[in-house]
Amino acid sequence: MSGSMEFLLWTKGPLFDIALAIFAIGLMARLVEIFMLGRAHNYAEPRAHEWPAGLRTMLTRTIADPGTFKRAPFNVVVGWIWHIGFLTALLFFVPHVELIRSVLGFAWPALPNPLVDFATAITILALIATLVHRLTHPVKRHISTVEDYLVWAVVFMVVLTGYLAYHRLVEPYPLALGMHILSAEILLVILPFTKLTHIFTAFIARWYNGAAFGRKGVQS
Amino acid sequence: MSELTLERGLAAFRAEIDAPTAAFFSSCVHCGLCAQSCPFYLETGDPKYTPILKLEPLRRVWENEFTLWGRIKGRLGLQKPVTDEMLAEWEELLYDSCSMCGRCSMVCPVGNDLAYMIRKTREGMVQSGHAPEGLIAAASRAIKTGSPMGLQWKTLAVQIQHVESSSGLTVPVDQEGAEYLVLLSSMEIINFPEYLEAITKIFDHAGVTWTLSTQCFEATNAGIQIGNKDIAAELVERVVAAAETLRVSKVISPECGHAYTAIRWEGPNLIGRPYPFRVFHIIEVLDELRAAGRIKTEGKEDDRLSMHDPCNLARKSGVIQQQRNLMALVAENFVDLKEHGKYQWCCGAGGGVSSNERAEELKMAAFKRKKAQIEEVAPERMVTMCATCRTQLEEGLEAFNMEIPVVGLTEMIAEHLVERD
Amino acid sequence: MSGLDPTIGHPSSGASCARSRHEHGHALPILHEIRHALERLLASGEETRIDLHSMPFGPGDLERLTAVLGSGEVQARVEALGPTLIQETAIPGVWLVDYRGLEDQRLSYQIEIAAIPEILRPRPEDLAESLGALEDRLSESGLDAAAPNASPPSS
Amino acid sequence: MRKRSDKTLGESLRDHGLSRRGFLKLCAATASLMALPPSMAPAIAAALEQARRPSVIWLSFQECTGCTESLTRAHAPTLEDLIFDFISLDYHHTLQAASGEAAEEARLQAMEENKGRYLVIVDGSIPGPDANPGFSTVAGHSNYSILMETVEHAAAVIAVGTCAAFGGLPQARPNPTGAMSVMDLVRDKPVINVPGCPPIPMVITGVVAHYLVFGRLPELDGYGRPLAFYGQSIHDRCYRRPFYDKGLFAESFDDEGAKLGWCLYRLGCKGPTTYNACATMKWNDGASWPVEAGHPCLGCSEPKFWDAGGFYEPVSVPLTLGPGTLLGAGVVGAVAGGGLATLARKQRKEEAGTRQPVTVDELEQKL
Repeated sequence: MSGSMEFLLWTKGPLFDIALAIFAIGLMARLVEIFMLGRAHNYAEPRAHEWPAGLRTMLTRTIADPGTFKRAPFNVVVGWIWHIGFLTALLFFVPHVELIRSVLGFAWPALPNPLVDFATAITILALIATLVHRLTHPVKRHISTVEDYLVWAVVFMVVLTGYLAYHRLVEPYPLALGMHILSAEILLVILPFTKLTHIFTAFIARWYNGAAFGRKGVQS
Repeated sequence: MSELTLERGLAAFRAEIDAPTAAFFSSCVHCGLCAQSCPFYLETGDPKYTPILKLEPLRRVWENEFTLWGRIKGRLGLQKPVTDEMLAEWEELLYDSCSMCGRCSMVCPVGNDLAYMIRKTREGMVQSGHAPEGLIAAASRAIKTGSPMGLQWKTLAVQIQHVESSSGLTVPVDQEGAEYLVLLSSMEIINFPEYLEAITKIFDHAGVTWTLSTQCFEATNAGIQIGNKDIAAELVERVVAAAETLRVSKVISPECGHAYTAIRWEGPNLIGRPYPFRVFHIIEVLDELRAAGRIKTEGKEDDRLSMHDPCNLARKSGVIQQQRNLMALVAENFVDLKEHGKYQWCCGAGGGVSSNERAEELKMAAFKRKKAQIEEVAPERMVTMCATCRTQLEEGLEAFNMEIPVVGLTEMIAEHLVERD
Repeated sequence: MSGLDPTIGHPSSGASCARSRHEHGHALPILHEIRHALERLLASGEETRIDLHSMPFGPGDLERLTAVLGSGEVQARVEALGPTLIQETAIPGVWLVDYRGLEDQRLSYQIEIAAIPEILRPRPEDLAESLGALEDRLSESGLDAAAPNASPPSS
Repeated sequence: MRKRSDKTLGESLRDHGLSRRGFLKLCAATASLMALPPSMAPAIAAALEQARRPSVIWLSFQECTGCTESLTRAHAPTLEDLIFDFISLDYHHTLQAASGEAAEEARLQAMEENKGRYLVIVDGSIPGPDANPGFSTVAGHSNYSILMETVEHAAAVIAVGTCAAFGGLPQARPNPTGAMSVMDLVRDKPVINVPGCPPIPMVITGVVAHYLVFGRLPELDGYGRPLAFYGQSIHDRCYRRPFYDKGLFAESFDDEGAKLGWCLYRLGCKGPTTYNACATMKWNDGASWPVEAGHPCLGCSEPKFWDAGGFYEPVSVPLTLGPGTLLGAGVVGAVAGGGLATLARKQRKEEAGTRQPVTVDELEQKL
């Protein structure tokens, strides 16, 4: 393929700027939209403080309650696997760490490549499993929208192209890397406008949930 | 004459959307786990009962009018509007197949409080004229007669006479300056009059000053169940007025789940001001008396007992340990259901489902989850502390030919009081 | 391949080169390739040449490789377009062939797996001319004319 | 001298007194040079026996003579071999003895005598047809016109060095001279790109040797580079690759990892995206190469390498973005979201003012 290096530089340059700008605009708009709506003042006498309960729920919701785990083990386990795998690859792969350092001005230590590679492979398998589950489970099939499949496809493409690029299974490499960066840019662009916002808002949602239950004396 | 319209409904949806709602809808990933926590889905197997789907009308208003992307979609003509037809279709999903038990709010991995949003969505349903007839009738009776069942003071007066003659104690009525104002539910007065006798005995035993109010005896709030803050607020105002008239410092909500959440958590917000008194569930009061050593009991039930936690009391109000403390006082063979407390399963009748005759079939379907839980531990009797739950348990167990009597916890405590000299 | 253990010293990388103590691991695949080539040589007589120039060797890799191969009994030198140095390794049939240019710079460095390295064998065309070459040399030397019982030249 | 080009290379070499063993050795060295397996030596011998020395015209445009410097350090075969035995180098600014009009005359004469058969080697980029022709001239002629005139009857063009192949340094932003590459301008002739800044000398001679031996162009990649030399990335042939795979990286030029020879990715190595033969052919008579010397690959054999991000920024780092952009866009988003939310709040407030409470009468209409 001719022009693969130009393609890579285009994805690394102007397109990345545009994607990140749309991401930042969209995400900030979403967050401001949410917070500016506010909550009505609550006159009911609280049983407990809402802040600590909200903060706890932000963390505890990560783990399913035993009953839910028993009723939907596939959902819980596969969801966990691919989220962890995805985050491992996203946040701890050396090139990604360097990218984060360049965009944010700071970063953290990376993980050894074989570990990230393993996590990525597992993520790909788990993502395929989630798609099969979405297509076959009656509830998931019923509630799924075009957006759900679109988001799946974009996330899958990001992981798959990353895997292909790392293993240099697509030649020339600049094309492989460019496709990976392009996929990631599509992900960034759609993130603030799709359910992918949950990456950020889930923690807000959990806090509100934990706070609402917490002030009534229940750790949700 | 004014009428309920789609426009009023949409305005109500808009008014209900707040920061938590926006955060919740932003976060849903369509994982479907909420269905795994919903007895209506689990026992019917119909995916249309997936909790998050029930909120679709509210979600659409949020997306269309409260998000940047929704506005852009609007410009492009891609918005999916909320229509009257849609709301008509959703009426069953929002009322018949949801008891607002809040179990989905506990398990949603992104932390969505779905029950909170169901409550909000019902506001728009009422304003647009899509509330079920059974609940409309109950709300109308509550406003007009003071009781959702149309019960009047004179009926209660008869019950009071019975209690007084069988216990030899006086039931205080309109006693100004008493510590507690006791509220009742119509269902209790009709189905479980033993409750009134039980608290009369216990309060006498513990030396508590209390009173009923002729001005307002009803604790339940049909406005909360149908989902309308105007009606709900009016009903709360009646309680507040009675409590203020009698200058009590504490108000006791009876063995009724939604009555407690209505007056304890929603009430002050409905009337827009804090109360001049505090609100307790009877179980909270009894446990406080127990802890203070003011309840002396003798003897214990020796049969195998288990307990049903009412959703509104346990999961939605944090009263979980209190009833277990009280059980320990009077039962030696108590066994909890496997999933209990904040993770308990709904009996299927709450959230207005029991007042909605149309939902009878779904109500009994949802009960099967509770039935399976009961079968798992095979108790000889069930104990609970909510008249609606108790009625549902009795009806359900009978329908499945299970001979497991259901008793109220307050009565059981009353039976074991040490006789005074 | 215990011979690749970095703790085993080898003559070509002395203590002066601490860097080469580091294992880059590129000698091992070549050794495997040599093993397969030897198997083919033994089975079918097929010869193999491996160009060490095209190997992505790091510092010390080549030294490690030659240290493992060791040195055998034969050393040869061919003078044609500069010198070519042939060294038998400790493994019979495995040769190191170092092609050097007129200014003694290395042109190519190869491992040859063969009974005799190609460059040591006379070219068939040269071989065909060898009898003639000998007779030319004989006549030039004048030795046959001086012999007592030699027949006179036919011409 | 002109007579010699009539002979085949085999004849010419034998005239030099080269023995058959010597010829065999030459073939072995040539195979190695062309990055072909040693088993190709007999085929090379047969081809070389019949090959004729082509006329080569070397044009230098916007360049630094680094490519010629590199070529004169080619060690196998020596430059002398190349010039006197393999090719007939009829024109080269720096190397030819002739000067002035005689030099230009030599070029025109070679073109005339070898019409359709000569090779043109170009180093340096060319100010394009739309640029000021005065930016670079030779003997009063613009680079562009010399190039177009010379390639018209050429058999093929070899663009040596990144400037000729891809525009290189002269084309780096803002490209003041409107520099273009050979393949930008020459579209009707085969163009072989031998990029690198400079290219590995053996690669230059190897490509010429390939043309000489096989009489045709080598197999090329998407950028017109011979696959034999540019078929694999620096990263894939790097002896430090195992450290990348293990995740062992030098973090600075003087840390323990650098001393232990670990992977230079984090120090900006462009090896993963760079296709060249440095890792195997190396430099300075095979003595070493940049990565072996502890410096990251700059990616000099790739298009736009001057504009492809900082030399010391890892490959994954975006080219222009910084925290500022993110912050700026965030502010824009906040304003947009805030505006929208304010609008929604205003509407809600208005509606709250006109909100009708639900009455029992209204409810009962449904009964």
